[in-house]
Amino acid sequence: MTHSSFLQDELKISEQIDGDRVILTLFGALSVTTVPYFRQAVQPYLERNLAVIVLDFEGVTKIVSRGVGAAIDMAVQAKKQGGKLRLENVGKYGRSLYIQGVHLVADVPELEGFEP
Amino acid sequence: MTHSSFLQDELKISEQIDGDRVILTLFGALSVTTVPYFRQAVQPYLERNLAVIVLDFEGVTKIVSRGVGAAIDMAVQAKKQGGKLRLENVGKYGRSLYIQGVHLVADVPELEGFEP
Amino acid sequence: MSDKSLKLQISIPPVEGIEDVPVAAVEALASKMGFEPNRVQDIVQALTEACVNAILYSTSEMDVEVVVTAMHNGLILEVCDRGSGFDPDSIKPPDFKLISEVGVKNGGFGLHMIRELVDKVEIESSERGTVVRMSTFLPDSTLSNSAPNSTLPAHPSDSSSLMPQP
Amino acid sequence: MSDKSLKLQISIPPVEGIEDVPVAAVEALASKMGFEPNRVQDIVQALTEACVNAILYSTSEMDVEVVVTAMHNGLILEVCDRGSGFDPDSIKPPDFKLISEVGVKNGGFGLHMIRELVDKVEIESSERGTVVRMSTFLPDSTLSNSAPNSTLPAHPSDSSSLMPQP
Ligand SMILES: Nc1ncnc2c1ncn2[C@@H]1O[C@H](COP(=O)(O)OP(=O)(O)O)[C@@H](O)[C@H]1O
Ligand SMILES: Nc1ncnc2c1ncn2[C@@H]1O[C@H](COP(=O)(O)OP(=O)(O)O)[C@@H](O)[C@H]1O
Repeated sequence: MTHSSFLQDELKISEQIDGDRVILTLFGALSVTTVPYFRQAVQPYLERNLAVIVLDFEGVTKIVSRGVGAAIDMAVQAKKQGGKLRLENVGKYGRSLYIQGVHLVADVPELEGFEP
Repeated sequence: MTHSSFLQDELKISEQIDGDRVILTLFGALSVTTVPYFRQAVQPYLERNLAVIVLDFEGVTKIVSRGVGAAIDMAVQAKKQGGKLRLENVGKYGRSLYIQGVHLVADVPELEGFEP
Repeated sequence: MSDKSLKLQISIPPVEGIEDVPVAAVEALASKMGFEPNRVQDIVQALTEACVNAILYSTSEMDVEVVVTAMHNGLILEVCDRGSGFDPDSIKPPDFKLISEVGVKNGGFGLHMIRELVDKVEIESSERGTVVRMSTFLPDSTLSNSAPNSTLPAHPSDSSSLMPQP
Repeated sequence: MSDKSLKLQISIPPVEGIEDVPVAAVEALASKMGFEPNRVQDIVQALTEACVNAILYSTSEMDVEVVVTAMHNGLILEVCDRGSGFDPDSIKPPDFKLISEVGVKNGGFGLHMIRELVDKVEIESSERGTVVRMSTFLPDSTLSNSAPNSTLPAHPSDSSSLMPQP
């Protein structure tokens, strides 16, 4: 595998704090290249012991399994600390999230017709 | 060139008559394969000597130059009969239409920054 | 008008992020073939995972090939790399109980996703490279709509004879 | 991280309507490279016209090849067919005065469109086939944003040395 300067996936995260709740809205690709930034950007919120961390997927343009894996790790960590991770606006990515079992550890919108 | 049963371009046209005006809304591809249908479907309206024939491009998913050529022919015919052809909702196809000179024979929304 | 299958081929260098290009191509093709949006997304996601693996585990600059066979009753995608291969049988499905307790840490979901998302997966791998072959079939109703006189097999289970040979 | 150009290749059979597949691929690539939506649409439209011609004038079942070179400062698309070729110099630009009076009747706009839509067009044609090479360059501002230390030429007029040889 090589890197290229002009085909990089990009991920931007905007924050909106509301009491003991934070909404993190993702824009761009949740891919192999952006996962390290994703983990690093969310970690401080996990460490603050917030009641709810919302990941808003409205602006997500691509998901790879390792990106979903990172969200699972975040949900497990939040749960251990008595908080929770919630995914919103997952849209067409719902099936991929359920297949990876995100719904077992995080709040995810119900998915019609999903048979695990 | 060969044909395939499962990659055909499709074009649907819906009609809305309003006095001596008709709005024809196009859905699908204005491509080499659909141009004959496009010409054939619009011809009866041209023959009715309507004051205005509107082609609404809102639902157009692809344009090729021969499709635009057909619209030019329609505009020329309408003009000869004292009517006119108007194109609406041309969206991202505006530049292609202007490059082919559609604005010389039909009413087309103004295009910012077009230098003929 | 022919029902013959069509073969397309897309070669990409093993570069991070470039999988978007064949994925967009296949998305357009699958939609045009009449797959439902949900099914198109399944195909897109499976192809993304397979391409990401092919790129990630490429050990040279040799191209990754995506071979696409569009058939009257479905779509076969082959993702071929020249990496050093792996033993597909050694990859166990994820242990969701364990994951719920300790998390994921290091990937391991890609092949599971692919298997869940498409109708049929075949993997051939050796030290000269890997081919992941993913087949997705159109539902019968779509077939009879678009070609009422078709004599091609419509059931996935009937279709193995349509598979291209590696 | 490398500035090296990337080469992708898409082979399609000469079948009506299949141009949507390479077009979707190139649309995704051009967007990702940082072309503005208008410019992406210009590239999409030019590639559509070139592919339609390649398919239309193919005289055998041999594949049409779309060779894509993504460079730091732009995109080169080559559409190659095995048709019987033509003399590009014999194709005159459309006579808009005449068209306004009598209409179009039989096409003849494709090459004109291509020439207007992209920055540079080169056509090589013989009885063995045709290559239409279309180059589109990124504006300087995009370049300096994404790679401030770039030493690649940014002006279209400087870039002929970056062209792949046929
Ligand atoms: N194309 C490939 N070439 C070589 N090894 C592969 C390939 N695809 C998958 N593998 C192997 O299979 C393992 C599981 O793959 P996967 O389920 O996609 O998860 P991940 O890639 O996230 O580890 C990988 O860790 C890798 O060792
Ligand atoms: N790839 C090609 N192979 C052979 N002839 C071509 C090719 N592209 C264009 N031509 C020739 O050039 C002419 C003009 O092409 P174009 O401007 O695209 O208009 P149209 O295809 O609608 O006639 C065509 O009529 C054809 O004779």
